[in-house]
Amino acid sequence: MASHGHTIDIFSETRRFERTCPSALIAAVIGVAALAAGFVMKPGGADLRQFMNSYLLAYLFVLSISLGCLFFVLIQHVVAAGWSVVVRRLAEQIAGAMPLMALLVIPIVVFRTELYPWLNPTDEMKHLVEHKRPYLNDTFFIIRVAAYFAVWTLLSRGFLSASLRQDANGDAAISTRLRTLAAPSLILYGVTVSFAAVDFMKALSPMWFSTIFGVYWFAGCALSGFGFLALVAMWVQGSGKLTRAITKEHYHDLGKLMFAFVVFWTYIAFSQYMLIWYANIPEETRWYLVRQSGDWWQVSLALLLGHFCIPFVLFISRHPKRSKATLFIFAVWVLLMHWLDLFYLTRPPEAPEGLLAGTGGGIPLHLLDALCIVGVGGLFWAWVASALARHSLVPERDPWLKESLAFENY
Amino acid sequence: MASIVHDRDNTIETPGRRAPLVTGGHDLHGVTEVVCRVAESRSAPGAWYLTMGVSAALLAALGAMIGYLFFEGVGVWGLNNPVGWGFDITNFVFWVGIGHAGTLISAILYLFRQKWRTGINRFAEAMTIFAVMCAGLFPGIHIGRVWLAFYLFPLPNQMAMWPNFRSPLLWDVFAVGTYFTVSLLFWYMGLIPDLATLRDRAKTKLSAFLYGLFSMGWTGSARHWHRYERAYLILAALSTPLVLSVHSVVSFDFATSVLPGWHTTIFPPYFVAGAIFSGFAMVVMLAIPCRALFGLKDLITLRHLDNMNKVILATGLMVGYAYTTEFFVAWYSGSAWELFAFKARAMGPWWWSYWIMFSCNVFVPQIFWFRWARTSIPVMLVVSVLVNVGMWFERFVIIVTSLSTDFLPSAWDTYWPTWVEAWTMAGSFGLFFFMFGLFCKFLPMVAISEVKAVLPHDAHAGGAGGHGH
Amino acid sequence: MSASTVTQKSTAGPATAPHTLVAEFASADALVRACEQVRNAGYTRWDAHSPYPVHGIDRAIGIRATRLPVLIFLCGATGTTIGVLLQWWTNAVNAGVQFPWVPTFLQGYNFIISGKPYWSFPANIPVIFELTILLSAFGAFFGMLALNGLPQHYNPLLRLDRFRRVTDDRFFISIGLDDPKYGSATRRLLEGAGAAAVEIADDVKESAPPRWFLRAHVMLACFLLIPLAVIAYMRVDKQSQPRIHIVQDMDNQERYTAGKQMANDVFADGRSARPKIAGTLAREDFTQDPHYYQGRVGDQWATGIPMYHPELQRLAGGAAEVNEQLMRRGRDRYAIFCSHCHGLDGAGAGRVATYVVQREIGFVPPKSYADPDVLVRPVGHLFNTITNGIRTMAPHGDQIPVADRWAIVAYVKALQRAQAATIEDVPTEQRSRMTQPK
Amino acid sequence: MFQFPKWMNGLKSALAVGLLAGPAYAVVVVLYGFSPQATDVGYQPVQPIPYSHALHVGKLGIDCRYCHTTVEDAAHAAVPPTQTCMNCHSQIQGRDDRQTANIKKIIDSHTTGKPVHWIRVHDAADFVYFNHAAHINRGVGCVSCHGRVDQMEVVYQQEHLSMQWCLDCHRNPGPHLRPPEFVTKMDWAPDRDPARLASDLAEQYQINPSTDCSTCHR
Repeated sequence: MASHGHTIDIFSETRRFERTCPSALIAAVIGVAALAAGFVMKPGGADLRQFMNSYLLAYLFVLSISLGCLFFVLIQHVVAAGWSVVVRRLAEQIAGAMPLMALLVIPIVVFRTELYPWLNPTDEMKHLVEHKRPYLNDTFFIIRVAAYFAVWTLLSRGFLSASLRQDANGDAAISTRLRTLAAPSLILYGVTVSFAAVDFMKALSPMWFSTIFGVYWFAGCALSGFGFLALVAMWVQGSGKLTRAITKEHYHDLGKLMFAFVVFWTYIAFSQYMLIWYANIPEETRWYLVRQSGDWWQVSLALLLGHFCIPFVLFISRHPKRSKATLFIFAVWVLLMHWLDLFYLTRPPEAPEGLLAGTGGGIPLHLLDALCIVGVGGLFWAWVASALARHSLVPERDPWLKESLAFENY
Repeated sequence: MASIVHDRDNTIETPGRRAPLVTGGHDLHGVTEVVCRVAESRSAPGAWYLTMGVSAALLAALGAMIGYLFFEGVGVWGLNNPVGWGFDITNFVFWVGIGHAGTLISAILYLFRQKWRTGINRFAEAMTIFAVMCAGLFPGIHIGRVWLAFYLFPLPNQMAMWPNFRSPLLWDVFAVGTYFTVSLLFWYMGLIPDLATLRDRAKTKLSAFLYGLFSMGWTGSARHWHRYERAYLILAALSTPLVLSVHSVVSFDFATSVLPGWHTTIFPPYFVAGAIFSGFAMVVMLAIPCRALFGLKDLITLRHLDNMNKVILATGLMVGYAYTTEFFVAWYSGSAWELFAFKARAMGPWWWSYWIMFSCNVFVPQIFWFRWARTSIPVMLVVSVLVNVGMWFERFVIIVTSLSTDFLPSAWDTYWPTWVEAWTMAGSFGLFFFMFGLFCKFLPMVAISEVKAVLPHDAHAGGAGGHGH
Repeated sequence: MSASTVTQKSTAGPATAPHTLVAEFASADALVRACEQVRNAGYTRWDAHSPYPVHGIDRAIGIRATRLPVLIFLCGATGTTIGVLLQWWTNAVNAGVQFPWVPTFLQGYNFIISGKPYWSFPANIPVIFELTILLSAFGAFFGMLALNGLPQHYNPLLRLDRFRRVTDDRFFISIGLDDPKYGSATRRLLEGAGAAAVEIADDVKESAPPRWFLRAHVMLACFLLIPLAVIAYMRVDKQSQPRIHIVQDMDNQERYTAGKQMANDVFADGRSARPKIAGTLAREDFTQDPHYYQGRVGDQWATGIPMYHPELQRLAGGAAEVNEQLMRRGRDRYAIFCSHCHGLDGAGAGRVATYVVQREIGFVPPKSYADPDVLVRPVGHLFNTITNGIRTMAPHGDQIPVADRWAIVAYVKALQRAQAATIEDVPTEQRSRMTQPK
Repeated sequence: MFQFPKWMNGLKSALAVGLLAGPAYAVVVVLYGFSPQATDVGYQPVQPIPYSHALHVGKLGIDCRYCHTTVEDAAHAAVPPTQTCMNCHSQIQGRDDRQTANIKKIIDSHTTGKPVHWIRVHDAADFVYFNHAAHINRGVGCVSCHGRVDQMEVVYQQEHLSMQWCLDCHRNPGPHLRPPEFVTKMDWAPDRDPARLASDLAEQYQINPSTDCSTCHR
């Protein structure tokens, strides 16, 4: 690899936090408080169902960030990428929050009857749910959720700890081994993420089906993971760490990845919409009909504009991707849009009658949505921040680190 | 300067040190020599003449079959209700799919800064163009009255008629047409500096004139390179969504319908993955004889083949994911027709074609988990052929099983191709290999300037194949 | 290779003049370093040449970022616009109604297929997308060529054999002799910067295309006018042969149709519309109603119009009596079938009759309806005359449907009545008009 | 070695012009050369008997429907059988040898029963369904499609009969409407504001022509 003396001696600059990170503690306290307040007080006359709806949304949002970063780690390993080493530790730590996510999924499993209609089917859906019983049944659901988190925890913690081990012993063979392992890991990742999409989201409308749905969620995961990763990198640099290691070249690449996945998400979303719209088969169309009736039409439009048109036009040029300020806006924007996307996937009511008649109420945004996102997000941040504080912020002795530091976009 | 050609294993990469992309210790001139001597030599390997002979014969057969078809009408094919698409559209989708690897290598790998693409991008792109030519042939002739093919284009005419833009078949015209045009531009643009190389080395007046004419007076000016590289990058960035759109649109031909087995939302990405899968297999299939016959083993190294085999494995897994998802969702949907359609595929009258497809596309590439298989020429030759067979059958399975057993049992019927269809298909291979043979002999098969840019010669290496954007 | 200074050997041919100073370098590194020096020395008309894009050379020369991306973006936006407008105009606008001034072959066409609305945006996206890409790609490729000034097949640099290695393994700097900074120091600068060789490339002074080249193009242009002339002629001439129909499609099918009234080889007489077979009756001939069909009641000519018949009642607008509507119908049919001989007033001086009588071609003009012989004829007789003809008058039964014949009969009776009319027959309110002097 | 001559660089602009003008030329040739205006209009076959519409219609004022009797009731306007000619020509046999010879062909046809092979001038493709009655009864004059037949010594095709030409009228029928009693009147002109008349007639006869494919291709 060409080197023009751009190599930065990262050992001359700060690359570690102090042992504690105060923001982690604050986030943990706020998170617990918000969740507890939401669950106990149920503001605005909410019931448990409303709380669970909001909780599911917040949880999936955070989970997708974590899964997106896990994808980032795996894909960088499998292709032996050089450029990304300086930000890979951050991604490893974000993905490493999987044990916390496993803990936080418990409310969803416990209160699953509040969320998933197939557990308590209406007369209309009974015969279909009966057909799907071999898959959609209580026991298998719990087994599957357990399996997902077993896989994700294993992968994220495994890759993180191997990387940390390399920090200690500098063994280049670890890189080779991780590269070999990353390929089958990606298969596991793909299968679990797809079925998790079915279980957590598609099963909210047990009569509906779409083969592309797993890919749809994956696109959102990767997008939000990259966005969050860019934000964390900025935060780390804002705290005076890695200020020279992570350059605008790396931000540029992260920006390109976000841009690519904005387009990829659009491609997947359009494919699903187009095919269902065009074929117009009642059992499929119903799902979209709900989402373009009443006020939900505005959410659809907001997604089209916000999740595609606006970022596409604003960030197609290389300049906004190379400036930290504009990339910050881009990252925050895609995270917001991903949240809206999840809201759009999970929240619309299953029964469209009122909506179609035009009498369906507005968009069911609730104070609990905010409380839950603060709660789950706070706990997540507490985990990530404290994990970042415990270890070096870069894989210090990764053999590709030199290439990453010298990396330059042409 | 060109060193002895030999297979050197450069597939193992020590972490921290990139393995060499060019073996044999070639310098700039060495690369020029290796590539140019094919075009400059007065003769060609015997196998080349053999290939050209066979493919010219097949090409003649293609001409005869098409002439016969025009004269007699589409009745000479085995199509009938309910199977209105058979070999024609199967071959169309197959060839379009083959084309995709070229764009993937030239554009997507470029965006991903995969420098190893420089060894193979040129002839992968050529393969794209010839494959798309073969592909364009089939929808063109399957309409029966070819002289009315201009109906497909929005041309002002005396009927005041315009195409129905809401039809997926029309999207095809735009997608495939754009794809062909842009691929051609991309390929030609990459050729310009290399044609200039051939021009500057030309020994005869004719070759100096022809290569000179098409290299348009290229002098390697830094100012020219600057715009050239920017244009190349943007063309790559344009080709990437384009190549995705092409096979997505082809998949729309099926998926916008309501036919069980056709209407499924995963079709667009699944078709794209399958296209890249089969296209890479075709590149491997072509690369193996080419590098051996024309002495290109130093430029198209085992590492290139290894990487391509990894892509075949990855895309094969994606295709397998799609097959499985289709089956799962067919059951999950609870729709009797969906479920029946997939049962009929696996266990109906065409069960054998389904299982050829499944084993060739999903099971066979699994051997590429092993490094010895990825670097063994015989293994990868067999796998790449099988993958192409499997992917051809994939299209056949999708088209024929779904059409032959649709909603109405009383309308079910079978399909069997006639000899005309069989020879037309063989003839399309003739067309492909004939064009490809011409390309191999008379044009630089490897992107000379791009390979030079990734040679580890000095600090200023980089550029076209190098740093991406 | 030593730094030699050789001028290009002049070969036999056109006059040349020194044009560009060319310095050769052995490596990209040397080239970049030399470029920095040349740039710092303030040269403006110069360039570097290399077999591959050299990294960092833009900075060394001071090449500013190209505007090409902007151009490509504009091309892409044009593609998007064309995609939207094309599909909107051709599929979604009923142009003929809204824009009658647009030539029809440029107007759109509305049709619904598979229940999709005329303007179906999701279905329009693929074509919009493809056109965007296509035009962007054109922008990229042709924009690159245009900005680079390509094709430029002749280049003085290519006259230097040494320079030919620029596409192989050597690196060059070229400085135009017209550079304001150019002077004797230039060569020293380049040699000092590590040039392996410095040469001057000559430029051909004058060059004009050969005569044959121009003539060939003029002739080509003339040939291209021939089709236009033929087309212009074809658009105004008349031809007795039908147009050449290479591909029949389904324009003319091999079948006999009544509409085509074509000759038919199946029958000896060649008629495809068959005449009645002798000894058979057509359906309408076989009837129990001689009054309506033959104008007979018993052995006598009928004296009344058979208004009981539904066909006649239909002509009369449902009435069972002779009324104005029936009369109007009779007048129309009379004008079509009778007036050219009998005249509009029934006096027997129609335009045909007058024409042939004047020219003495041998034609017996019809009698006037006011002729006493004719006046006394019952309506059945008149009906029979129309149907079967009388004396030299040919039968018209095949041309005129039965009910229309009765309508004509009614109108003929009215004409006869008019011949013998008095002022009393005119309605009182109209009489003043008739008595007033003109 | 081979050098391109210097003047070749000057061809760039010529090439650009050629690249733009070439397609434009092709468009002109196809659009005008392959148009029915060039290929179909002006078809004037030589009929077996030189029947003059100018004489019979123009001079003698015989109504179109005297011969083309089915035009008001059927899809096609019948070409008259020899019998119709004989209505007059049983008596009128011509003034000079040429006329007599021609009329004799009619008489021969009548006596032998062999039809006169009239050549069809206006022949729409077989995949087009055109109904004369539907047009005549709602006030589309003969002249709109056949031109001034009353002035044609030998009838020729004056209009395109192309799909575009049909659509012209189906999209905007107003200029071609007249009160149905005047359909055969060749020189009819509206006696009041044509636009008003057109809209009145369209309303009265409920003229709202379809441009659906199946209107003509059925």
